[in-house]
Amino acid sequence: MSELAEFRSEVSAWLSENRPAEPDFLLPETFMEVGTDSQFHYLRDWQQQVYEAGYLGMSWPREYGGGGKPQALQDIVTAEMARLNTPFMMNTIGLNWAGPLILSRGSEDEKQRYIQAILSASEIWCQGFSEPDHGSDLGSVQTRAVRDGDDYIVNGSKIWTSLGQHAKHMILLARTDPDASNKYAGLSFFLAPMESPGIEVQPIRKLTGEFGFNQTFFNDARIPATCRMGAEGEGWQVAMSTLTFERGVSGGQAGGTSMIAMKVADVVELARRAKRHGKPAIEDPWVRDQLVRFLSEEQGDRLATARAKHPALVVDRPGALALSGKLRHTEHRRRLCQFAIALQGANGARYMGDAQAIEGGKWQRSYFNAFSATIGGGTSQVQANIIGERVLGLPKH
Amino acid sequence: MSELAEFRSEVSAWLSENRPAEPDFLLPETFMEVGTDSQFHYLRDWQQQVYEAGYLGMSWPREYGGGGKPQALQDIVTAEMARLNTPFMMNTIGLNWAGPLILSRGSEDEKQRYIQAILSASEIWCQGFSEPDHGSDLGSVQTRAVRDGDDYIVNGSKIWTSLGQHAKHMILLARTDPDASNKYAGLSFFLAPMESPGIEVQPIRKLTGEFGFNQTFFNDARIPATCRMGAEGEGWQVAMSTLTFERGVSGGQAGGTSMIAMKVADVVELARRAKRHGKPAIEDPWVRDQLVRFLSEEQGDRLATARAKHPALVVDRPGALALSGKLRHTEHRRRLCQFAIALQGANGARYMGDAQAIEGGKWQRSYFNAFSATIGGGTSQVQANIIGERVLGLPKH
Amino acid sequence: MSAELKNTMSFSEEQSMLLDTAVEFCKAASPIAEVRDLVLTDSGVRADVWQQIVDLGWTGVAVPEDFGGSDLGLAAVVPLAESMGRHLFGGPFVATQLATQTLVAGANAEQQAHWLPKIVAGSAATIAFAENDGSWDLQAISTTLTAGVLSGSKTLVLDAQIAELIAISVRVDGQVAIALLPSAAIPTTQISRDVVLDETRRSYSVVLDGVRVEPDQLITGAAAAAALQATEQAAWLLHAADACGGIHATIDLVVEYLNTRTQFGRKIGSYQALKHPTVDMLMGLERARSHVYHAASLLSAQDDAEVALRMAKAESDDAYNFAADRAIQFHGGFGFTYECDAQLYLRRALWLQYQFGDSPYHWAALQPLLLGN
Amino acid sequence: MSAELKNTMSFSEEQSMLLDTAVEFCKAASPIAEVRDLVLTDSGVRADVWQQIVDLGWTGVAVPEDFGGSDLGLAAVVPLAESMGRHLFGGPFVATQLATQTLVAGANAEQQAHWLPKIVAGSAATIAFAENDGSWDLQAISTTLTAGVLSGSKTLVLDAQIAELIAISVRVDGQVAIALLPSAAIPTTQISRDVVLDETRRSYSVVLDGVRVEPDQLITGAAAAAALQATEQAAWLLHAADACGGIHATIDLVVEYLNTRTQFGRKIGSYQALKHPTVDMLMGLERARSHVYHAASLLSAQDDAEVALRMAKAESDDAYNFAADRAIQFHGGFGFTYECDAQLYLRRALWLQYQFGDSPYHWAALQPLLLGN
Repeated sequence: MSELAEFRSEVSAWLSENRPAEPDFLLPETFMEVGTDSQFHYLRDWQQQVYEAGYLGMSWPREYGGGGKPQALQDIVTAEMARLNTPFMMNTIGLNWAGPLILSRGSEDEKQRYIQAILSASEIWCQGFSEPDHGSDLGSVQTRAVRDGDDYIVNGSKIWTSLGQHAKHMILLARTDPDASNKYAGLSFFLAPMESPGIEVQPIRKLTGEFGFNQTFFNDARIPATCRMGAEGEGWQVAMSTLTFERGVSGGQAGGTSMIAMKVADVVELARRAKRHGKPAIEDPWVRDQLVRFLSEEQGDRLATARAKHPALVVDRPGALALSGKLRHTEHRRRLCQFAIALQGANGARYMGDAQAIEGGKWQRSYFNAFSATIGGGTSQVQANIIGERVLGLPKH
Repeated sequence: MSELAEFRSEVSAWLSENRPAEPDFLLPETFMEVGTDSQFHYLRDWQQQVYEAGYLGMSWPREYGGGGKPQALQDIVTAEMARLNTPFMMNTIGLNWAGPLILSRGSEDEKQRYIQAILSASEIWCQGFSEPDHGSDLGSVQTRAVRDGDDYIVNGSKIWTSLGQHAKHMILLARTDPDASNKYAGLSFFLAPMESPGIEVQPIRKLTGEFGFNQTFFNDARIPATCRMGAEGEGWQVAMSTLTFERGVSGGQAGGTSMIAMKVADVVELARRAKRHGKPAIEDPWVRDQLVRFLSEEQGDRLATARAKHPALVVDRPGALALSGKLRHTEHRRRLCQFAIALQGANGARYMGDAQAIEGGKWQRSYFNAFSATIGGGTSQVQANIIGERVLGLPKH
Repeated sequence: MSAELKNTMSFSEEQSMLLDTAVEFCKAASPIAEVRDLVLTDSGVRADVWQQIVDLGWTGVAVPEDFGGSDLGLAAVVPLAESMGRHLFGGPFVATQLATQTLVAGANAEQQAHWLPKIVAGSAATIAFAENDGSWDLQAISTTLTAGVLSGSKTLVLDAQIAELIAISVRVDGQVAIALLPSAAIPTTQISRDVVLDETRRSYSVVLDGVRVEPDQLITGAAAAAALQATEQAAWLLHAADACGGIHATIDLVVEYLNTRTQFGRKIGSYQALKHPTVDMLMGLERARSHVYHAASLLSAQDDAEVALRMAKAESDDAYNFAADRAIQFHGGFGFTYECDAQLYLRRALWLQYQFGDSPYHWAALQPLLLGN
Repeated sequence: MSAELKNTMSFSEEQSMLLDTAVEFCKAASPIAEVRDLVLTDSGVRADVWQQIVDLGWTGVAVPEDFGGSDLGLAAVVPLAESMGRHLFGGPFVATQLATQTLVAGANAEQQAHWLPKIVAGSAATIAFAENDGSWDLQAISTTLTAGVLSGSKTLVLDAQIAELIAISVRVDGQVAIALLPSAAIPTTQISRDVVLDETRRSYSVVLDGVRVEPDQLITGAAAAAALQATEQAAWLLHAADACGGIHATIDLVVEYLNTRTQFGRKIGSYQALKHPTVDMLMGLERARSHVYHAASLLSAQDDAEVALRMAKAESDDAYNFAADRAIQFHGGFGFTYECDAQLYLRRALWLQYQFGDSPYHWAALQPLLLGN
């Protein structure tokens, strides 16, 4: 057996032995959905355990708390986690956004200060880019940061600040120069301490009935100027490089799964177990027809990723696959969840907390949560505009 | 047996005995699709025969060639024609537009001159409202008519002038005063003789490969001023009253079917006869599922008409049913034809003129022709705007 | 295809007046803030509103005159259910109407004389036909009655906690029967609340083991079959009517937002990506509503209404779920919050879809009816 | 579900070069005016263009080296078929490729030696597998060979009038066989042209009664079954590739028009009612194309490709028919004319959909493969 294969089976064994027992509540599927303290502690403990076993941040430098090992090993761990469907690594903003940023652009002090606590989940991070009413156009950030001696005084508010109530730090984009030559040039980037006076996190209740995202208000909040990352006015560039980490384009993430992926195969399994008028749903002709179409759609998306690796096969409209990914995946997921409910017969009407709800009502909740992705980060309608204009060259409005 | 029932069985017997033999070419389904001389003569002969038997224009005045009988009798004839699927009455513009208009607004001379020839199909009429590039906005008519002594000199062009090459007369909307206070006030209405010099009819080939609609060009065409109907500048009002006849709102039409209606039941019958991979298409689960949805959609449309007769059931958004009719029916028809092709297995690829084409390729042709209705008279996309804005009160662009 | 489909559409003066009254009453009695307050209550209904409904005579609309009702038939309940759906009414009206149909179609004179006047006077009633496997086949009954004692359990029983009568489908010696059980006969510890998507509804699971049923509390034989069928058909109709009201309200909500919210300098309702699907919602409503009032007309005329009812249920479920799903999306970030009313309609739409057969179930059932086997 | 689906995606240097060449060549060789001119001709192909195709070596791409080909396999034909579809090529290329697959998979060495070098050198060939009932089941064969004489007829035979070889599926003593018949053996009076939607294609019905077949012209037994399967799979793949090319061209046509035509003062491409469905066309293309190149990759690797091929055929048919249908609509009044090129693509899309199984047929066939029985 090769070294890597050996490592894979070691990881697999460790995960199987150590994965935490299924809790008596429904777990969230992404860090954005962490809504209760029990969910939070369950997931934080698990991340800590994985880190302590040496399976997280394996390729990050040893001197800051990482493993100093080849990326290939971490990739094996991540793949095994996905395969075994273990709970995800919940300090997502720290692991995938802030951590890689600090490692690539931070000072020695910042690396010492932040990295190990990100991996061990002892310090949680949240994100402060989006604002109410400005959707996904980060150029329109209105939150103001005014220099005052050694501090900045911040006013404004941020939305979708998941984990905000637990977070020790926020990556914050704020406007330091409202008179800058263009709207991007007036922004600065901060690693802001959440315990600063004047910062208030207000949970927002989702249509699922749960909490899990927040609005964070800044009222004359004082943030030390030393927390700024990059020069004043460089915030946009720093934020953009953060986004390349988030999208996995430039590597550097700590590894581990960051969400429970939804697969059509899971719905096929549900269809085998769930009953529609007395028979397994999978025997229903309508269900069968829908399932093969979902499978083909999912497979098409997987294959798009494979095809994108051959430049000759994407020369025609090079942006098509990359720019349409969000629209394709998020709408697929919404429809798939909707369909999964339809497999449950009269029990489709049950919800989380019902003793007889199929799989604890997770498909109903997933359907509701799916809208966070078809709305957040640019609605599907805006995505379609973007593809039409940037990829096809159709006229803007 | 009641008198009406007796009449119904008499009509039914006459139609069954006298209906012309199925021709060896595919018949058109509306007058707009008459593309060959054989189709034209076949249909004209049939209309003439029906008229001579006393079954057309039954409620029109005797003195002008009508039957002078109650409308109820004509309605029975029309219903029997539809039931027995006899060929339609092809002089449609004369029977449904020009005739009722002349009877309601025309002079004694005009009634004597035109009505009988409309019924007997000895004089064919065509319509000259729409123009290239102006779609369905009749207010934008650009064709000019300039008074010159006892004539008007007409320049411009009209589109969708079906039967134009056979027509003796055109109902023509033209601009007599380009400086009128508003774009509607400068229009006049004519019963224009098609044989005037300077009128040229150019057939346009449709995507079906057939001819059947035309563009009509006016190059200094002279039209006697006596052909004007209504005062100069009253053209818009006259045209609008014509449209109320066309839509059957105000009654007055000569009767008889004016098209081969497409029913889902016909597609159900096709599904019984046609085979998909060796079995009657109607046994295929996908086909069955589609068919019941089409039936329910069609039934919903029929029921909408029935519901519209109860004011209490349409108070909420009174325009909803009327304004959405075109969009609903035309899109339904397009999808239905598309589906009918799918019932034919590999033979779906055959077309008119093929010896083995299912029902002579009529469903393939109907699918292509269906676009005339989803495009002409305001595209489906424009219809959706109209409903959104006028019925729902959504903002215009 | 069997026979040509009819296009019967009758709507009487009485129905018309009921519709007018219902539109006004429901709007006044159920503002959306009230709906949200009631979500937090145990019963899901305000006693004074229920009393007003009783005073309006609505609980007796489908009850024969002999028992104090106005004998207008089920078709007259449609405008009421539609208006209540439009204003997201909770409370036991629908459940009581279904139990009323069970009684009218299947109960004997004494049973009717016992229960129907109570219902007219305001007693809530409900039906317990569903079991845990989620089947919509009302013949699939595991609950048995042996030597006068029940064994089994029922679920998704609406308003079980306030209903005085629970009509329970059971098997007695293998044959279908319906037990007309006073709810007091069931120990309260055997009734537990279900958690369902629609928070305006109160649904319960009921364990029946050991509960006694007296012989005079039973409907059996052909009467039981008739009662089951009448109740099921009533459920299809009233759920479809509720959905039509809901689509109407959803469209109002969306149109209001689309006319208010501005993005990139324009009212968002001017974007075709939002405008055209909103038109689709409207056309879905109009079609569903035509089917509903047609099905009601056939029932009034005592015509075979199965095809019409199934079409009404399927079309209204599809249209409501489409409309409510799009309503969330079109409200953007606000649509994702519990505070946005769109979720109330989506939850109701899902609830209705999964009661008494969802749309794919009815489309499938229509196949043999319309196309043969 | 059976095993996890693979995501193999290989694309060799040779394939990449073929694709580059094909894109350039097809664009130059088949301008749209040329396509329309060829509609009016008998053969549907220009002799000089066919000779160029032969000179480029394309007729030998999937032929083993022993017989003068370059032995790159069927996967290498995909970029050619795609480019031809994009430019609405007529002519016998596809039919010849299918017959090539029949020969490569089923013919014996002598038969191969007889026919394959001719094909490489430019002889057209075709297959006659379809019969009048419109079935896509290649086992449903009524044509028989008895005592060396054929009885029956075939239809939808591409390019029968110029093909030198016609591979005909027959039953001999009830067993499936394939007759490799020189077309000269069939009296020309027994070949009549079909009228099909796609006017760039030449399709024929062939009456075979009385035509003699020599024993050495037959493929029988397991070889016949293998030949049928290989040919069918090749047809799925090449039709899907043709469709992908066609969707591409349709999108180009639509985008061009949407950027040109103005209504109500705006370029019509700025309206979301046109823009968003055009994006849907693009996503349909991207998905179908990924499936096509994946299926080709599996075939190259001699992996089981049935699921991938059926998905490719179904996805590409659906996407092409959607795109071409919308292309007519979005061109407005001009779209309704024969002069507008949109109809050329719609006719090709329909042709492809109904050859070798339409999308609902393949979706249905995928059910047992992916979900079990």
